[in-house]
Amino acid sequence: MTNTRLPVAGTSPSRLLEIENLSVHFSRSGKLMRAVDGVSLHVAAGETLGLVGESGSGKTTIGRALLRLLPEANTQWQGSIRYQGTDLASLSRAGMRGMRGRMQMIFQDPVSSFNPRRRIEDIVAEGLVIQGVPKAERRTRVEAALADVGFALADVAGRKPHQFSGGQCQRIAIARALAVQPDLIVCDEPVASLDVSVQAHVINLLQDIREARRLAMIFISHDLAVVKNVSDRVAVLYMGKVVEMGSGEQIYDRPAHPYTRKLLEAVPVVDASRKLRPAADQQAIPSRIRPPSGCAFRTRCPRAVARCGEEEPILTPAPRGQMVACHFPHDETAPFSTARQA
Amino acid sequence: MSEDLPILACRDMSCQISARPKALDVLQNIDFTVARHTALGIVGESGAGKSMLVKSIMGIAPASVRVNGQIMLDGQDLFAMKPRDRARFIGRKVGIVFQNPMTSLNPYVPVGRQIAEACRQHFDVPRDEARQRAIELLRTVGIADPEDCYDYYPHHFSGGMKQRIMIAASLICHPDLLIADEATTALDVTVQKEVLDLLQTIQEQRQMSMILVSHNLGVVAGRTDEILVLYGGHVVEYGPTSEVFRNPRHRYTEALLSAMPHMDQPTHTRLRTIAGQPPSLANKPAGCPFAPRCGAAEGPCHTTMPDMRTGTDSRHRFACHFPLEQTVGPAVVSGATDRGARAQ
Amino acid sequence: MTDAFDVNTTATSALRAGRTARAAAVALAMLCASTAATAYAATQAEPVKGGEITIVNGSDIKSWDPAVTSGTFPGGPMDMLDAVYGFIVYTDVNGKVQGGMAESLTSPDAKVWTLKLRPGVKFTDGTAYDAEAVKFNWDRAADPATLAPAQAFVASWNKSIKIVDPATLEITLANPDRNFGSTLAQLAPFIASPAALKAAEKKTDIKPVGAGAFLLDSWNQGVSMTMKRNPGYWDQPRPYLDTLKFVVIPETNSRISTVVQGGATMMAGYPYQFGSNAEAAGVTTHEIPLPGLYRAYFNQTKGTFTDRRAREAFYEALQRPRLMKAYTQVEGYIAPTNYFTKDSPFYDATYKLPDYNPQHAQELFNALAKDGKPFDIKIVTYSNSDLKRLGSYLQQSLGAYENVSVKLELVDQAMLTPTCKAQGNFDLCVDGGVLVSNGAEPIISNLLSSKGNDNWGKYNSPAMDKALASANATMDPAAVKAAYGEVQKIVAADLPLYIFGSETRHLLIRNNTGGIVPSNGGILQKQFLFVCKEACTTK
Amino acid sequence: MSSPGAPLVQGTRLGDIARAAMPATSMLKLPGGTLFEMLAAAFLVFLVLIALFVDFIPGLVSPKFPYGDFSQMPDLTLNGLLGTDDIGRSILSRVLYGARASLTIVFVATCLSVSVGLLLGMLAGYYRGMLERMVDLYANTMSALPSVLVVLAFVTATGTSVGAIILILGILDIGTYARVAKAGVISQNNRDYVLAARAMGATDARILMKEILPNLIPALTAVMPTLMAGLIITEGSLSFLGYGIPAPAPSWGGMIASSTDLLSRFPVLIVGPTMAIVLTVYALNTVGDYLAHRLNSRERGN
Amino acid sequence: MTGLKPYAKAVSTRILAGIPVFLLVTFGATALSSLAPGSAAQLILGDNATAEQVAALNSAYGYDLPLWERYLKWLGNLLQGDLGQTLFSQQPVLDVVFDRAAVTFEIAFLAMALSLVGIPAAMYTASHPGGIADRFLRSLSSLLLAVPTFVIVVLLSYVFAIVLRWLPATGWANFTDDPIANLWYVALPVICLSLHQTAYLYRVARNEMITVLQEDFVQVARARGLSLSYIMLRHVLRPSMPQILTVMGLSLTYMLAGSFVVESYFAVPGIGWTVLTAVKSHDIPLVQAILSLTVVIFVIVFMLVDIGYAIIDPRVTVS
Repeated sequence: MTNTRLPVAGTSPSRLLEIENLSVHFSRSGKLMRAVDGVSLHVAAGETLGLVGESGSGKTTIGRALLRLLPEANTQWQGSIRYQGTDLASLSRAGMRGMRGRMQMIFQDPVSSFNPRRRIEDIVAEGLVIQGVPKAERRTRVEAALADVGFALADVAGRKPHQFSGGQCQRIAIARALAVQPDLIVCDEPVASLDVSVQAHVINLLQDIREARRLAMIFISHDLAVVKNVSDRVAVLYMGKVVEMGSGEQIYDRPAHPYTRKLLEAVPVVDASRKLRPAADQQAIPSRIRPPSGCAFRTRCPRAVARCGEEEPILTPAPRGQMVACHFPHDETAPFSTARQA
Repeated sequence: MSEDLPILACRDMSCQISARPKALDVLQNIDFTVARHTALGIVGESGAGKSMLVKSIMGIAPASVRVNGQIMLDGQDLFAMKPRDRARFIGRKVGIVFQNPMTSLNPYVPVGRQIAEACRQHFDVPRDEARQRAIELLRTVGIADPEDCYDYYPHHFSGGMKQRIMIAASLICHPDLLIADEATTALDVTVQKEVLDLLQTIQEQRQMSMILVSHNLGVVAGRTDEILVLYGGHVVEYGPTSEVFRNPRHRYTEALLSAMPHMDQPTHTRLRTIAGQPPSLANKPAGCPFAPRCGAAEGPCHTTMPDMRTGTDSRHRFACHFPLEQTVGPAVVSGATDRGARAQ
Repeated sequence: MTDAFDVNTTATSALRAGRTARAAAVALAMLCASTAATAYAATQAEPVKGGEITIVNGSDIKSWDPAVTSGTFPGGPMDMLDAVYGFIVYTDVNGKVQGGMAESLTSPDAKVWTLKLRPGVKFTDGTAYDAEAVKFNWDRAADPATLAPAQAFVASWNKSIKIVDPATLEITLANPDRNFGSTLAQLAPFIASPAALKAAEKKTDIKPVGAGAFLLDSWNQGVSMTMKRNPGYWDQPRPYLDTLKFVVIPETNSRISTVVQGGATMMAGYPYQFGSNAEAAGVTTHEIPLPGLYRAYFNQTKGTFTDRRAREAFYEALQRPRLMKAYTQVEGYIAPTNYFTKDSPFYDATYKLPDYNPQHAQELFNALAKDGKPFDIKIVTYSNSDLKRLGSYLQQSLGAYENVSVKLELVDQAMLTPTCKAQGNFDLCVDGGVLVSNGAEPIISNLLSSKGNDNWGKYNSPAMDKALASANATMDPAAVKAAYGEVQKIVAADLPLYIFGSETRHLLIRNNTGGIVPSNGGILQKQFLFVCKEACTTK
Repeated sequence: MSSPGAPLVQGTRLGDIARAAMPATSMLKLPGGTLFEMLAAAFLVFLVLIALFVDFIPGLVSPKFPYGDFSQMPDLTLNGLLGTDDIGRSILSRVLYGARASLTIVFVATCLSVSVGLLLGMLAGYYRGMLERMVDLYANTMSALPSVLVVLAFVTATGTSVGAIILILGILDIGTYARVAKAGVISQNNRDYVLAARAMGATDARILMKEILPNLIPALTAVMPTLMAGLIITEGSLSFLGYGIPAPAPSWGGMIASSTDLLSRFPVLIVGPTMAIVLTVYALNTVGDYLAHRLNSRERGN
Repeated sequence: MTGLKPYAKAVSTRILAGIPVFLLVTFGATALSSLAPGSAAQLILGDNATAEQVAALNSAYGYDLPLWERYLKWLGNLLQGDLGQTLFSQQPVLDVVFDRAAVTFEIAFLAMALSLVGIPAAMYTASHPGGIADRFLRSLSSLLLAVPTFVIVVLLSYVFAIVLRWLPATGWANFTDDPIANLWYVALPVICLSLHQTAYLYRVARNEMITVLQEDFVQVARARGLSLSYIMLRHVLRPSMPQILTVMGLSLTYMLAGSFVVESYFAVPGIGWTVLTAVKSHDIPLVQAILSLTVVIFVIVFMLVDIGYAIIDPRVTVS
């Protein structure tokens, strides 16, 4: 069911994409902001990696960095991004263009990810035109891609994005990504702006496609429940760093990092059986420009001791198998899941 | 002003936007009450009319919107008042926190003054006293160094802090009712929880009533006494929160609950989907607004809007021609097959 | 011979002109040659000492160089130079040469001229306004480096100047010139302190040091100029005024309303511009009874107008009174029949310019086209609204004929002279404004002689040169009249110029202005001006 | 920071709803605009038709030849409707032909400045850096100087010909259009559809032409009427100061200028051309406001 | 937002940005002398001057030097505070420009002050959109914006100076010499200049306030029952100010140098008229000086606007 894998050092042939030590710095009016700080991730073919974290944790930046979509001005990045062994960082623009048929992206806002002035069929065919697919073939591939997301070409032809609802737009966006037949899709908050009654569609659709095409996915979301649903493995980001990474079960049932636990505890649960008891704790979220020394989470962490301020924890295997960057990882089941199982 | 008089009662309220070619019904036949010291959750997807409902109650609906029916606030009929008096009355009785903390605070005015100004206007509180009250409230909502923060501008605060300041501002006139309109939607989960906790604490401590408006069922689930489900401008289900969640009778409520991914589902669980799209203002179905998307819809669903019915619990009401069966016992939330058993 | 101000102004109503002219003529009869005591035209009041008068002009002067003069009309640059330097001699409204700074300029034979200076006149820097100073100025004007417009004129006699005594100069001309005095008054009338001239390294450094009625007090370029009375002026108690101001107001309407409202004392213009403002309380108009001609230059060196038929056709194609009406928006103009108008002593009715004859004009146009010399002309004129109107009218009227093509080129003020005079880049050039033709000379020679300074069309006729020379060479009125008869004959035959109207200038003045004594083309002798206690100028 | 946290329905600010439901300030609301805005647009269409087909108006005399006596009062005939001018031409005819002149000049100048401004603005907004600084410098310089002065200085140098006037009027607004285009590019540059195109491997040229350019058109169109109104006024001022299109070609500013001198005697001369200029500018401004408002509400609606 | 830092930054940013503009504009003014036909020399020397003589005088002025050399020379002199002399009257250019600028400043500032009535008007109509006052002022302001200044000038001076004779048609008196006369003379030019300005300011202010009125924080204020006048004053005016300030800055720079028509029609000795005549008569030193001043004014005004932003908007750290 789930293909949980222990992260292993070194390159393995099943690894489609391998990010090593990726750092991205933005400079804004003289100040340097580390959006991503030494992140190493990998995705195997057909695998879905979920990236969760709060706003500003670097999720989106990672997604864009590995497709080389970051703005060039005021941005520096380092580290290696290898796609099936090819280092994307070293590719020329033209070389990168060749790679783009194999990696695609789906954006958060279905409306703004379409040029409002273009027709749907042109939008879906865009990648094919750029990749130089002959016209005759283009049509069939567009048709196929649209069919995959539940549209007939005849229904959408000639229409503009604003004639579609958010959910439909997001399906078309999936079709656009699929049309070039990629191996990997980066989904950046693909359901965040959809109504609950619509987002289920899109999630199911992504799942179907993943299975049918053996697509690898990087699924970026702030919604832990959605990430849990779609991901084989989950990486939890905090302040530009991976603080915990492992399979869905590992992360959700026995979170080792205090931050992961905090996130999970905060998720509103559709549980009306009792009235929640409000907690009164609150901690300031530290500045991105001057992150705290040592562990970035220590200012919010109930377990923090002096060592956390002195020594930055590195990602190491936790007892339950996941990787965690904490000096004092938890090793008990999540309190809420205990409650549920009780 | 008796204690058993509900703080807010909407009777047969409706809202129309005047537009061409025909006026658009945003809300129809809204009927609910908020009892003292209780919390009401209002849930609905975008376009369901949540925002308009709040604005109509607050008297800040756009000029092109016509509000009909009756709104009783603390026993007073709002529409019987002169507009100016009404605004002042609402301002004193109701505190409101809006969705977007980034835009709800005037970036040009120090936060302290934005908190204090309402009581200065409504109760002629002297400047120093208003300041003291505001500082006290800042402390209450958990702002460190409230004396200093009084003179800070909104941009000095993070989103969560701003929302706390908005809560402080809403409390300055000691309102009887606090409305949080998607107050935590724009916040990160951890901050969302903190703010929700704060709202709940304050409501309980100050013995206020509260309306918690959200698109997220999870937000209202553990924090309200009653819940009102809006769909397409209609109240489709209304009742005690635990009852509605445990035993949804309207098919929309049930579908919504089962469409949500849950953290206790295994990875790659298929979600139940709801066909179609929520109705738009311009082309609302003639009968039940949910009929086009409802698997159980039959003839009358497409032609007539169902009346409110009452379940076994007399407080649980729903508008469905073919409601779901009442399930007995607390074990299963709904008939959703693929959601698995959910322990209570 | 034109300037910014002139450009903004034009013609007059014949009716109005006639009425004012009569009034002026009565006053002029009393005008005495050498003393100014009775020289208050249309003024009954006794001169009052003190006060201030403001003259409004359309533009400012560019330099104080006494040798660089142009435009003897009120509001022109000479107006301001005169206040400081004073005319050495001037032509009065009757065309007689009068003494100004000098006492007299006389000649028995038109060849040897004696200039008598007034004794004891001093420049304001204390140096003497004597024969040496006069000679210095004229020698300077004769130097080509000075760039005086009168260079050729002065150079033809400056070598012969003989200083008889400090107050007397004797000038011997190469050829007799009856009009030497008026030419001098027109072209080289200003004498500046040699010391000041020598002190200036560049032309623009020249400081205005003269012996005239006023001293320059301050100059705000392009805006205003204030002058104080010269306490050492030779003709005490004149000048009467304490202060004389010139202000620059480019807009004609603004100029008029400024005078009407009392913001200034006078402006020069034409009744059509004044409109009902002439009837306003506190102001009056004053005619300067010097008839002038409106004329345009035919380019006789190249193009269509080298053919006489083209010039004739041009005359015949247009109704000149209507052209004048288009120009001034006033009725009642009569087309001049020749260079001299009816009220001139030299008028000869025999020789007439061609009259309006559209059929014949069309025949001529056709004939020209047939000969391969189509009537295809470029009219060059200023871009102000009056001349634009005139040009447009010419263009549209001629455009109604067949085989005619007319281009209109409107140029900036500074560019008309270079375009027409220097480059000859035109077929018909209109510079607007009237050219005062009362005394016939030197203007007629300037216009018509082959070497004439204002002969922009480069008209070249030995017969005309000879006729003009003989008119100048004699003091005998009958001979002069005969010679001018010949001139009119040749004009009617050759059509060297397009003469389309005649006009007199007017002043719009506050009615408490006294001592209006025009000289040359109408420049007022400023030393006579005074402010009456109450209205003293007849309406 | 591009990571957008949890903004589920962040797009809906309260104000947007309010704005979308703002009452029309005019009583009668027609599709898309008020009656007044429709009238203004109709007037402009009418004006363009006049400019195109003025030659074919039956009975209208030529603007270059006299129709009646000089400076006549208006009467009820077609050509005499606005009176005759100082040399007897029909003012109506001149006003209508003047529309052709003004509109042609303004239109061609606008085409010039839009095309150059658009190109510069797009490149500057896309590549930033030096080019952006140059465009800013140019736009700053132009806004530091009064337009009439720039035009005058230029026209003194080149002389007044229709070509020169078009050129200089065109140069005036390049900076403004470039700025608008630049701002549009910058705001789109991080829009998801541009990113999507980039993710597809689209070249810069393709992104600029296919993705960005079409979306710049509304913003440019919205500023265009107002800038064109400005050009009409500048052109009028230029003619008024005597540096406009050469006579006898009819131009509104020139007509006003020549009637100014005769104002105290024939005030009626100024009415026709003044009305023409005022109405045209009014209509352009109204349409500009309307477009800007429409664009604004659509932008915010997104 | 600590202390004077944002202001210092506003000043330095604007000055730095202003330098290239300054260089470009003054270079353009220098180039004008080589582009324009005719020359000051021609005007000084008169109609009789030959090409050689004109050339000689031009070389005496240094106009025969290559453009860049002439420009560098001018810049060098400028750094020593020497702007030269006017070509014809030989007045020091600096004095002339300051004298005339003072006149223009007075007119521009008075016109600006007068135009501020647009702001309260905008406050009222923005808070009562669609009302009679709103519709009336909207039509009036549109109309005023559509009437070119030169028409306003002609019409107002015709009515008030020529027909009614209430106000002087032309002229000027310095405020220091005669304050009453100064106000008397300044009235018409100021009214002519400010009509357009008032209408513009009114429209911008109204539109901006309408936008601000739809901001969430205004909705919040309304929901809290605050009175409309309080909301307009406390919550709407200040957020509208940056936009209003920008417009005021732009129009102030425009009015300071752009009032050619007004100044020459009313014969007011300001820099607008001066630069107009200077361009026509090729008085290049004067043109250069006035254009330099224009740019300096532009920089200063926008510096003030930036400082204004920093005062008004607590968020501004001046970009």
